Amino acid sequence: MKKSDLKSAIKKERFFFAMVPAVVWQGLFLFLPLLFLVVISFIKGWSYTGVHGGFTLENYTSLLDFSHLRVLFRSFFLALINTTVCLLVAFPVSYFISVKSRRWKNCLLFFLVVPFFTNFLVLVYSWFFILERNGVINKFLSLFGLGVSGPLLYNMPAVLLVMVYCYLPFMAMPIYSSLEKIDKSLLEASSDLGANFRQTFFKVVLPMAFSGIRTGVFLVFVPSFGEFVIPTLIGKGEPFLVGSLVSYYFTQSLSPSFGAAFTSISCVFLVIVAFLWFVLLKLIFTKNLRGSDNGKN
Amino acid sequence: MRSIELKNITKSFGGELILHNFSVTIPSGIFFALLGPSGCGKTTILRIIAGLEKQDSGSIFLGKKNITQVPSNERTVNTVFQNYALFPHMNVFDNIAYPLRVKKVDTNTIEQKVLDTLKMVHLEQHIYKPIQFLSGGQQQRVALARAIISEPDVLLLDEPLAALDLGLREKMLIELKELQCKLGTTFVYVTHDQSEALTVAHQMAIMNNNGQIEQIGEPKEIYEFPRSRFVAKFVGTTNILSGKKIGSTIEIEKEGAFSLSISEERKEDGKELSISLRPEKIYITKDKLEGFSNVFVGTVISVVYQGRSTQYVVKLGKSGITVNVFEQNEEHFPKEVIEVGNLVNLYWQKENVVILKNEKI
Amino acid sequence: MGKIKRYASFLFLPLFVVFTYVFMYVPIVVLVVYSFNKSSLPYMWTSFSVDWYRTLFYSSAILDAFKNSMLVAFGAVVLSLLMSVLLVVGLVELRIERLLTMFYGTLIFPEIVLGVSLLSIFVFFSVPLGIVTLIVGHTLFGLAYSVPIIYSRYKEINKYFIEASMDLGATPTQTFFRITLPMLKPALFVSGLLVFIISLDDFLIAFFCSSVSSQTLSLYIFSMLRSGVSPVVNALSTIMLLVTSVVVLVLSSINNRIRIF
Amino acid sequence: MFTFTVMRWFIRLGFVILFLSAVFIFLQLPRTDWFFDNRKSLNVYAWANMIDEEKLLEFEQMAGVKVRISYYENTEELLLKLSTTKGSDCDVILTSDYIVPELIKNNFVKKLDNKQRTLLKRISAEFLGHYYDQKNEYSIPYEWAIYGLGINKKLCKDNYPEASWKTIFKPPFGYGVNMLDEARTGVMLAGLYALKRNPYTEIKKILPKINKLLQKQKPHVKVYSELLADYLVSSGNCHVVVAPSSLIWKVMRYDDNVDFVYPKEGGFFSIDSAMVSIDTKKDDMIFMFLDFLYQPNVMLHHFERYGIFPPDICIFKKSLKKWDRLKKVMPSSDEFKNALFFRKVVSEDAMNKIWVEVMS
Repeated sequence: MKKSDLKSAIKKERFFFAMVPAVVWQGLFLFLPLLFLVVISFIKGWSYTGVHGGFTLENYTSLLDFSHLRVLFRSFFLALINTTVCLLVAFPVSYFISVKSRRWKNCLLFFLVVPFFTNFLVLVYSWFFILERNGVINKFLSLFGLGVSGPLLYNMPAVLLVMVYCYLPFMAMPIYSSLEKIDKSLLEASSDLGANFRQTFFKVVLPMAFSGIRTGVFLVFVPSFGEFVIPTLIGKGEPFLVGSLVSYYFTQSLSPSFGAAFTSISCVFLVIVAFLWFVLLKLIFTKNLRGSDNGKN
Repeated sequence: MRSIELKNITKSFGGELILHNFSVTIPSGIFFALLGPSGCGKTTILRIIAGLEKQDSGSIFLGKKNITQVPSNERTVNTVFQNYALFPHMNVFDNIAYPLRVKKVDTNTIEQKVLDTLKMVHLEQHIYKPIQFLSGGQQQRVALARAIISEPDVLLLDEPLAALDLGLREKMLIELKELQCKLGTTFVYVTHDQSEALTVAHQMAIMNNNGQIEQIGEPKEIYEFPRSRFVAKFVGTTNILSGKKIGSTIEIEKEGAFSLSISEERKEDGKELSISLRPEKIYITKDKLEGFSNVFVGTVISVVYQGRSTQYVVKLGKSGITVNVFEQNEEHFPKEVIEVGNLVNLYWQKENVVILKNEKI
Repeated sequence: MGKIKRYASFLFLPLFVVFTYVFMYVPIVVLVVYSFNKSSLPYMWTSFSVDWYRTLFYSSAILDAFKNSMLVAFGAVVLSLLMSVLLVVGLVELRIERLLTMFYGTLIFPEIVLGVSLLSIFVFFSVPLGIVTLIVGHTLFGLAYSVPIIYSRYKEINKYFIEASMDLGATPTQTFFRITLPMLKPALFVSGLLVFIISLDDFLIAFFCSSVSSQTLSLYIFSMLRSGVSPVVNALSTIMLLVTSVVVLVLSSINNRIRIF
Repeated sequence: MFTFTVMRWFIRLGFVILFLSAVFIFLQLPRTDWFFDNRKSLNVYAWANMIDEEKLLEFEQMAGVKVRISYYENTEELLLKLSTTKGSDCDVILTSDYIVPELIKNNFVKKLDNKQRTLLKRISAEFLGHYYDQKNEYSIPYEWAIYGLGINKKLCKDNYPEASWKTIFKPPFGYGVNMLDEARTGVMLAGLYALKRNPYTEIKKILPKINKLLQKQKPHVKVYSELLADYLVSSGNCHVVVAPSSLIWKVMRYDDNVDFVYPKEGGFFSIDSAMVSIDTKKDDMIFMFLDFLYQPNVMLHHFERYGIFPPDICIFKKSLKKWDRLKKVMPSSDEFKNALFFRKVVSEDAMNKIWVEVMS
């Protein structure tokens, strides 16, 4: 009698059991490690092999110097430029695919999605053949006697170029999906060239694309802020970014408590940036609304 | 084949009371129709019987067995859903075989039974078709076959024909009725279409907007003798007239110009009463006729040709009361042509007048 | 003048798109072309050959990396699908769908942050780094992608089907396996493919959470790149591009049913 | 009602604990034997391109043992990964000199047995008895190199650089150089340049100067990379590079434009050694493997194929006949004597501070 009671009680909890694995997984491998990171950032001289000091703020205070802040702001501006360029390139492209491409649509879409899903390292790797000293660009230029002596690699512009290249699909895809939801007949009705087009563009296309742009900016900005692969491979230490520094602290210098502190600072920085971005959006958005209201009146 | 009894069912959704102390007994082996306007809770009743919805209080009996606490899958009650709910990832055969498969019936039996059932609903030639390739009517039959294959005690049909066009609907109605005769299963048929209910049901119940049964009985009884204004209006078309009862007449409105004789003599003199008079029971003509207990004079204000019959709207005198009249189009070219503006006489027998339960509306 | 301006604005957008696609594909095309180069010097075209593909298939390091990548990807796919389905069913039936937000949080952090935090906690609890820790990390990402897809599909499944199944006599378990799961199949398929691709793509988690004995393809390419350029990597990259293209083709063929992009 | 809720929470908690333990078991899977069948296989940690796969195959067929090589990117990574497994999933470690003391200190490696020590006889005296393992109780040198300057002759023909570290820190006008990309090596190099003598003891005092030196050097540095030095100098990306001799030798074989010199202040020795993991019970198998690796023909093969300098000067000298230019990378006995090591004498934090400031 009691056994069957227990059995039915267990049976009643089956939905709870069902959700346990994923929730525990998420807690154990996402929230706990993040918390752990914050904790070790307050411990003096924590290292993998287990030297434990006490609580300290030293890790933070020693990081608040000019060189660390420089890395932080450099990453921020690089990510900002990258995001802006990606947006400026991706928007017209996704607009074209979604609205104007007609029978080429599937083809164009396919070729947009392939880089999106391609291994990041393959994309980075492909640029070696373009930017190398004997690479495509230099060879091309030397045809006109304009040979450049050095490689086009190992500098900030190259890193930025490859970043734009790698993150372009991440911006284009969400914008495309949001533009796809627009009723196309509405756009077809308005001619492309007149003032009519401008109106539909600002009243229909842009507001519809807004959610896509937001997602795209998010998808591009956050990883490019923490970018590690491209500056390591294309830049070789130039520019020195947040990702490189974090990786340096954790794997090369083996002083994870500094790394943890720096990671926490970067995350806080990122949160502040995200908050400001959010406020800015809200401001622009409300202003726009008011503006269009005025137009109506 | 068992009867169903609902006792004092109460059910509310999000604070809104849908059913309050609802009780009904559905005898075994009959085709029972539950008729009511949309949103009256009739689907909820069906879902409570099926066990898909849990009532707040009250009990349900299947035959003599109390099934109040029995989960849906253990009730020998199957449902044909309004949207059929055919499993899109299965073909016709798999859909129909589903109830047997989950009961772990052996394959041979399943095959035999599915074939038999398919024959019953005339779908033998579509046995392995994917569901998406079937027409609405065929999907309806599959849903039906799936619901009857496990030989339930009660079959619930939730507006099963709503999605079909008129012709198909009529055909299906007849087939449903034949099927019920053949199987002898209790069918509970929920609809808001009174003509469907009238066509198929052995017995029908009319529900009002408050989730209560207004009247229960055989279709003819309900149609000819509606007990309330609601029933009279909901089942078929009718003319509702009200007035003060004086002896065996009712004085319509204040003018006193129109009095109508009734056959009933209840001692309710001086009371306000409503009567129902079916439009087809009225005879409309310009001529003067004898032998009718009632005659009203009025002006035709609208004539609508409806094929089978013609609908006239007649205004009585100056009072503004209008009366609907149906006249069978018996001939290609009727001798008497009635047009808008004509002065006509309306005749009917007093036995056709139904006095409605007194209610304040 | 006006005419010229009109033509210019008419042509601008298509030209811009063409330019962007050229920008996107020139490096890839060059990469693929050089994988068929006979010379081992990466920048000199000598003659056509498929030698590097042969080398690729005989290189035990690459085959090991491939094996590891596959193992990790399959592990991540299986685990994340299993857990997301269970999670979605559990949350929806318990009506605590708010909890879903905790699964959208994964992507807020830069991947490198997750990488180093996982690394520190693994090392601290002396969890041996390797295939298993990689699967753990990738499953985390897998959940972030598969949970929303499966959730929206689960909500789309008409409740009627489940009711119908119960009504027809199936137990909840039978209903789950015979109705819910098959109807989730397209969503499962799509998110499975996504998780698979994401796992193959991932570099940062692999960089931090794998051990020397569990090199993945991404790590392999990275380590090759550190010490220069090798045509074998071109061949490998070409094959990976091919795989990606096939996956994208499959995805786009069912894109109409389940919107992924 | 009360008891029911308590039971309910017990059941829930029980399930969570059950799942947690399942996760724990999952995480510990690699420790179990069936996950990695270790009996007939050797696990080796090594830098990339240290052992030729063909030779490996040869050994596998000969000995009937599967050798699984795990490559690592930098020694810190090796240390980190060893510390998670406590050395349990490897048998042989091939790694750099400066990490050896730490491996010994942390008990990741064990002393060589007598049989294994016999292999030391094949090693030339130049490579034995160095600071990291003075009696060679733990390690057998496998590969060596001395850091010097790689020079692109064609680019530098007008102004051939001085054979001094000055070339790296104050290069002639317009010259691009590379620089070592690790804090330890970079700081030590700058220390030597600043002091012009062995910096081991005094380096701690001149850290600010080193910092300034490295900062000043930065504009001249095109690339911070050691691994790419051969490519950088031969392709003309850099005029002069700091690199281990063996790395430059790799390109010198093909590219006559590349030259190599040892700076007058002295080069930096780098010796990679083979060591035996603490947990392994396959000592015989390890001996077989090492014995194979240290056979003269295998060493020669590795030298010819990958430019791995064998720790046996005889083999090296024999090749001089074949390649005339090998002389350039062959150190004189003085140069051997003068060579320093990139030892870890400065504290990790101080080094980091300098390095981060320079890099950022």
